[in-house]
Amino acid sequence: MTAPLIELVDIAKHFGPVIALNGVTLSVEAGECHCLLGDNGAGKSTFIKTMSGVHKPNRGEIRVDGEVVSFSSPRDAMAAGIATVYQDLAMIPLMSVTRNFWMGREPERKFGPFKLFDFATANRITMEEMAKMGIHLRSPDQAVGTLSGGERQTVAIARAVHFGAKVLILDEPTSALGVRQTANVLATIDRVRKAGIGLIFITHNVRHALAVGDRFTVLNRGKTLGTARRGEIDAEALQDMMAGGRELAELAGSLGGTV
Amino acid sequence: MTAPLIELVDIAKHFGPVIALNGVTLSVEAGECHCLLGDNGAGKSTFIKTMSGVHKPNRGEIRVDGEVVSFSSPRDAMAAGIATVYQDLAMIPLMSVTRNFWMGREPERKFGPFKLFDFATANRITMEEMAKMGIHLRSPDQAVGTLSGGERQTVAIARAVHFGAKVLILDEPTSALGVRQTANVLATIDRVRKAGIGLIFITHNVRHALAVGDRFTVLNRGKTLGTARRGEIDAEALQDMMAGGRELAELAGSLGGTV
Amino acid sequence: QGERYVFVSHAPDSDSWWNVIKNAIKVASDEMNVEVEYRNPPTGDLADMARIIQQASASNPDGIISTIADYDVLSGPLSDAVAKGIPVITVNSGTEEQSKKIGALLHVGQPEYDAGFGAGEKAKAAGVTSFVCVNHYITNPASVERCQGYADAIGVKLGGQMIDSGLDPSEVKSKVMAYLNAHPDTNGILTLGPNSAHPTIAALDEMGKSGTIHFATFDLSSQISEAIKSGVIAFAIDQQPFLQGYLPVVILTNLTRYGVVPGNSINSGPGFITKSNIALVEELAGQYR
Amino acid sequence: MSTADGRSVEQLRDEARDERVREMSRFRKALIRPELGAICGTILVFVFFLSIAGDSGMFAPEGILNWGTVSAQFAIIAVGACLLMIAGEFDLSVGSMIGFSGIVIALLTVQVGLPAWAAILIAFALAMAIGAFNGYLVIRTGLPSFIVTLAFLYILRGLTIFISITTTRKTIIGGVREAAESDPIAWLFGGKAFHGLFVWLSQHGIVGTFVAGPKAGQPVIEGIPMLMVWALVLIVLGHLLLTRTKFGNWIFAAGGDAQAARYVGVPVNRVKISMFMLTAFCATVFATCQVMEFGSAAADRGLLKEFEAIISVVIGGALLTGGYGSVVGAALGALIFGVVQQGLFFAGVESSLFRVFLGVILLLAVILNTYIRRMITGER
Amino acid sequence: MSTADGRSVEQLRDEARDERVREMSRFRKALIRPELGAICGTILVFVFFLSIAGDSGMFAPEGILNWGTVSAQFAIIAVGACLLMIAGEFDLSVGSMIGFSGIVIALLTVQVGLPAWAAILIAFALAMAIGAFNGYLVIRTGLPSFIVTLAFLYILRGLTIFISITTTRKTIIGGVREAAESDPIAWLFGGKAFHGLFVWLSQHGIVGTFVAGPKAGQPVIEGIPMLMVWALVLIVLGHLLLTRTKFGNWIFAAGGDAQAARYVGVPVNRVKISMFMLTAFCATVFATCQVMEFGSAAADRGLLKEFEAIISVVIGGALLTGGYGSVVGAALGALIFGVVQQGLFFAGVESSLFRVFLGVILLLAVILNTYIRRMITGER
Ligand SMILES: Nc1ncnc2c1ncn2[C@@H]1O[C@H](COP(=O)(O)OP(=O)(O)OP(=O)(O)O)[C@@H](O)[C@H]1O
Ligand SMILES: Nc1ncnc2c1ncn2[C@@H]1O[C@H](COP(=O)(O)OP(=O)(O)OP(=O)(O)O)[C@@H](O)[C@H]1O
Ligand SMILES: [Mg+2]
Ligand SMILES: [Mg+2]
Repeated sequence: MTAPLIELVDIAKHFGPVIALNGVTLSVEAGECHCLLGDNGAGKSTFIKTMSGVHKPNRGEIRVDGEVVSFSSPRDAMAAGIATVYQDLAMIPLMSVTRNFWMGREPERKFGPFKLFDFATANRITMEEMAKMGIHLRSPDQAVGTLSGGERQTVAIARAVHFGAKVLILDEPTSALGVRQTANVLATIDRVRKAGIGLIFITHNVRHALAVGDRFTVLNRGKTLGTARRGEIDAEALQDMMAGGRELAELAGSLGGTV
Repeated sequence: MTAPLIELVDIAKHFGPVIALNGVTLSVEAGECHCLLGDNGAGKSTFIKTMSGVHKPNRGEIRVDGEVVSFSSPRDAMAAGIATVYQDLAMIPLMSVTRNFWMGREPERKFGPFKLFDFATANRITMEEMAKMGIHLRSPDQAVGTLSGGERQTVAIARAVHFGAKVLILDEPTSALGVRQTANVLATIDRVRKAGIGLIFITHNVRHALAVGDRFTVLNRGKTLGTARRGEIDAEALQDMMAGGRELAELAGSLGGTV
Repeated sequence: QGERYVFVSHAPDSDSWWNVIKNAIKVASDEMNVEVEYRNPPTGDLADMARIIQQASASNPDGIISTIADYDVLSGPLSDAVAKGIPVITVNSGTEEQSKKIGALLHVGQPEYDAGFGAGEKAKAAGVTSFVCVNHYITNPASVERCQGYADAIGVKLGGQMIDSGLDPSEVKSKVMAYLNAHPDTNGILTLGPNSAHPTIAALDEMGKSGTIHFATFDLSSQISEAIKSGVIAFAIDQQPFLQGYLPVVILTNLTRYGVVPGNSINSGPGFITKSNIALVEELAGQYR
Repeated sequence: MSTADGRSVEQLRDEARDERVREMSRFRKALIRPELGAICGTILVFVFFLSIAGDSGMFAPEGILNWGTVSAQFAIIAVGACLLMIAGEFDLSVGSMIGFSGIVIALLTVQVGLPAWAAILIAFALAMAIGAFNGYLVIRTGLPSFIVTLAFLYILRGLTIFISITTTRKTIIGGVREAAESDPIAWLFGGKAFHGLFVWLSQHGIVGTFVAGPKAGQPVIEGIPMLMVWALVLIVLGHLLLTRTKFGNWIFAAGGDAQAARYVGVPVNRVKISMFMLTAFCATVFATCQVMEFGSAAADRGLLKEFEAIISVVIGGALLTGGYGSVVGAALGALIFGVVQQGLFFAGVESSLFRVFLGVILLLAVILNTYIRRMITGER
Repeated sequence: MSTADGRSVEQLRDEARDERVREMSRFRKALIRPELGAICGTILVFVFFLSIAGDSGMFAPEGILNWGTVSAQFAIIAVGACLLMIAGEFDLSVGSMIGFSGIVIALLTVQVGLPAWAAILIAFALAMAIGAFNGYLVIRTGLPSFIVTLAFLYILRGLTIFISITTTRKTIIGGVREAAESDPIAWLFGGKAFHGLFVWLSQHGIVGTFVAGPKAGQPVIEGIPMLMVWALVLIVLGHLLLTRTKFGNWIFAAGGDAQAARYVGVPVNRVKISMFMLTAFCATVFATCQVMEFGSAAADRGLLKEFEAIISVVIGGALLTGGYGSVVGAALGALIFGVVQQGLFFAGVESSLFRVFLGVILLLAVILNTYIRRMITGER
């Protein structure tokens, strides 16, 4: 068996008095979609920020292709092939799609002694990549602010994929989307997975997770509650793990419905 | 049969070139929780803003207790007993809980020729109402910014209920919350309904809607797709109505899961 | 020995003309072995100046030397200082009568309107019929009076010829150039001090009009004396600021130490400096002249 | 409302508390208030000047009156700026407004010959109308108030110089004091209060008397300038308005989140416009006091006062983006400002260092205030 | 990447388009650019002055040079302010920095006796170090740059006056020109370019010659002042940097959403700090040109220049909160500023009205710009 693409072991992270993570372990294989579920404030965002070099963990180690690494900035993590699409700030609405797409990794061409942003190439590739994802742009100069929420998420995913991410982390890409747009994003996830990239898909929504996930890890109050494979677990069980299930069962009982 | 608490007939609303609503009809009875479902951008928020006096509809009429009314400001709607808890901006984080609770309807007491904000009363009632909702505050001076998201939603609901709302509108109160906090909010909704108040509960999430709803109306691209009673419809059917279901069915098929 | 006096001026931080007075104060305080504090409102706001005078009198110095940039604003604080028993000498702006009304010992300065009028008379004799007055400190009444006197002497009504040039030299220069471009018949220029004179010299040079326009200025500096020598400036009106800085300190020291004081106000100017007598002052211009 | 599922309420309540966050100690909580930074600053500044300029007359009655007056001046405009800033806007045209109101009063009394009270009332009306227009523009166009009021900084200053130059060919208009003599209102701005008290004090040797001149025998302090009375009244009223009334709650709400406030029925536009008017009112009080005290108005009065007001307010703990702050803090900020400015004169320090001091104090105060605010509001 | 479910991609793409929103016409799209507001403003201002001052010499070569120089001055500081504003910060200490750099150069050459080139280099180094410190403070403390640079507005101005007063007892230091004669670098700031060209032009009658006075026979225009050359160079380089390079993309990103930019690996702190340094650089270019042209430096030079820079930038279409704007727009803003200021003199309008004009233009331009920006960015 080959080493997983990325492996995080016993990660802990404190913010002053707040213990956001307290021993979380997780690994991602190539071509797998690993869903990270958890209640609000469970520490999901903190965990993936640790993985992508934004925070330094207080404890634990990160292994990429079996080797222990230490990221001191998001650039390091990206260089190691870990790309992240963050919850709210995937894109800058005031900037054009091309500028957003290439942000931080602009292609350059020589112009005498100077290096210029190679817009011709950038625009062409952007349009191509967007078309592959099923997004039709009026022009690559179009500001991201004029796109819908689902389109923005897709641009962010396309960007990460294009830059050769080995591991792609999506922080609640569907939380602000409607059903139709969600379906679009889930289809994109599936497509990316089939290309052999490892995915970490963070969500609250058990149904979304079950639709595309291969493995499921549940976080609760900064701790891993366990990891299950697809087929080993059903929606009810996952829901239970996320919140302890007790209140929900009680609530469902007292309201006479299913939650 | 008595007239419904509020009735909206054939409401249309345009924003310049954008047709946000194009003939929406809905009514709420006392003690009922009417769920308004719909995809992203379906016009749910626009619809309830029309109901609560923020927007003036371009067409259609609003009836409260059977009488046609026209709201020119949120104050009018509130005076008519319609209280709304908005999606993101329910509370002002920099202000204390009491100040937020009473914002816009501060209790006053005479002090010579002046009228002062009656903090003694305000603080007492705030603490009482919060306790009823199951929120334990350190002190009424605590800034709302120090509360969690679910607690904030609950404060907003408590406020609306306290001010004698006949109709309480909740715009996606659960969209930013985890399972545990969602359960809390759903329980609150149930409690409010049992007190005889009519509720409009807006959500994307079919499960949340089914947990507490008595009737369900689905909006799609600015139009009502129909209203169903509890028991007449199941999750699959609702999901289908929201998005046309076709893509989802296909997607589920191609991914081999359930969405 | 070691008496403390406060010198309050109205000049904003930048006014270079006051350097001579500061030098004079330094000379006088060294010679007399007294301590003189120079204070001014940083932005030239006269209301701030009134506060400074009040503050000075609250700190109980042995004497106060102040300008009367605006009688209305400053008479109150100054006469209060007098009433507190602090000897006051007024310098520079203001008139003898104002100084007397305040109760100051005497006034060392130059009557502004008369100085402007004198300059105007000379200009008229040289054939000036239409002029521009470059006012870099339009909020000081004294500077308006200078323009007014000049205009009255020539016999024209003061209107748009007084331009509010501001203090920034680039702005002064380009405004003067713009004015001269738009009013090519202008044949007289009056500047009110080095701040407006220096950029005006540069403007004339750039427009090739150096020496073709009758140019009078107030006050001296090394650049101005240079321009007088080369004939760009016809004359400078010297109010001999050194005296305005030096004399009050000496007089106050003598008053504190020996109880003696001159009986009358002193007119330190105006003196007209032209090409013929420039040699005398050239060396020291901008320092002690 | 009775709880249908009593048991789960208790349960949920317990769980709503997060065991992962430490509670704050009671003592720290009592200490932590918006004004804390300004209070510390004030203490520090006083200790500093007591030690370096304690014997220079700075803390003698006249000295106190001197820096007190300066601080009161700052406080008058700071109160307006503070409430406006809490309501989420700010006003760069305060300084120009001071110049404008002063010239209006002087022109109307001296040139037009109106009685002083009429001129003052007209100036107030005009200034507040302009303030309201400022506010209206900000609200209608949705532009940042920085830009709108920056435009008015230029427009008002230009107008002021223009009208004073075209009507009188001067930018200083004197003779207001004579024109305002025995006026029923002018006294309110230029007069001195508690004259009797100071005569009494001087008779008991607590305050010195003039030894020469026409005022010989009178106390060196004639009375408390009305400027100070205005400052105190504005501070007290502003503080009460902000913390104890319904309208005060609306001010916080309008600045904290205008949209949220609007949705619960707070008349945000009205609140913001009235705060712009209040700022204009305060600027006019400042201008009128100055004109009545000195008897003249100048077109360049008030230059850079907008910054001084903002600095006082920010030192006092208000948040630049609105929704948080304290009038008492702003007043302390003004006090610090005045004491430092005049204190350096008393201490005989090179006066140009004043600005350096001020800048450093501003920086330190804001850093401290930010820290305090985060603790109070849970902001990150 | 091949699509596993080819059919649904096409389908989804069609549905991603919203049939409820009208498409914008091609013509309108080509017209709608960040500079549009400034372009309209420029045209308007020129039409206005052509009609009221067309025959006053304003549009003769000398006149053009006149307002051109003024505009170039504004443009130099506007370029720095523009890039900084796009990067999401702004700098109120520009004016003080101008005074500071000038005094440093004058002190070092005249008092210390350094050669001019050394003094200039030291001034640049110092100013940029201060700029970097400004930026560092903003980033480290997380305070709004408004407050941090406001503090430096005071600190720098105070220091400038302090050092010039304590070392020379003057606030104007002259004699720099003499000291800088035949200096290898000073010429770059104070000289005139293309002298030969203008001699040639005058010989061919395109530019007039002086008919009288000491310079009779020489062309009325001696050459293009280096100030203008600097302005052009800065505008062109700034524009290229912003729109055609990687770093330019980072500037937009840093201002648009610093956090998002940081997460994709843009070195936001470095970008912001270098923009603060650029602003300081531009201020020092301004100061050096002025010192070399007039031969003297004064401690109060540059007063209120920070506002003038911000106004030019905002007229030019930049967004006050960052992430959007154009260097060309800012340059046009500076042009409008210069033309209006000088044009009023040519037109013989009372010069104090300049400020009123400016304020009104600012308001109108910003309202137009906001409208345009919303169309481009979909912002609401
Ligand atoms: N920079 C920070 N400083 C202090 N506390 C923080 C910080 N970032 C996160 N936290 C705290 O850490 C905990 C975990 O937060 P995190 O954002 O990781 O949760 P999450 O699982 O992503 O929640 P959500 O579902 O809302 O995205 C929370 O209590 C949060 O308040
Ligand atoms: N003020 C406005 N001006 C222009 N268009 C608007 C405005 N408000 C809403 N819209 C548009 O109207 C449509 C309906 O928006 P609305 O916010 O009502 O949707 P929603 O159902 O609440 O979506 P969500 O689930 O995201 O809350 C959208 O296309 C939106 O862009
Ligand atoms: Mg998260
Ligand atoms: Mg909505």
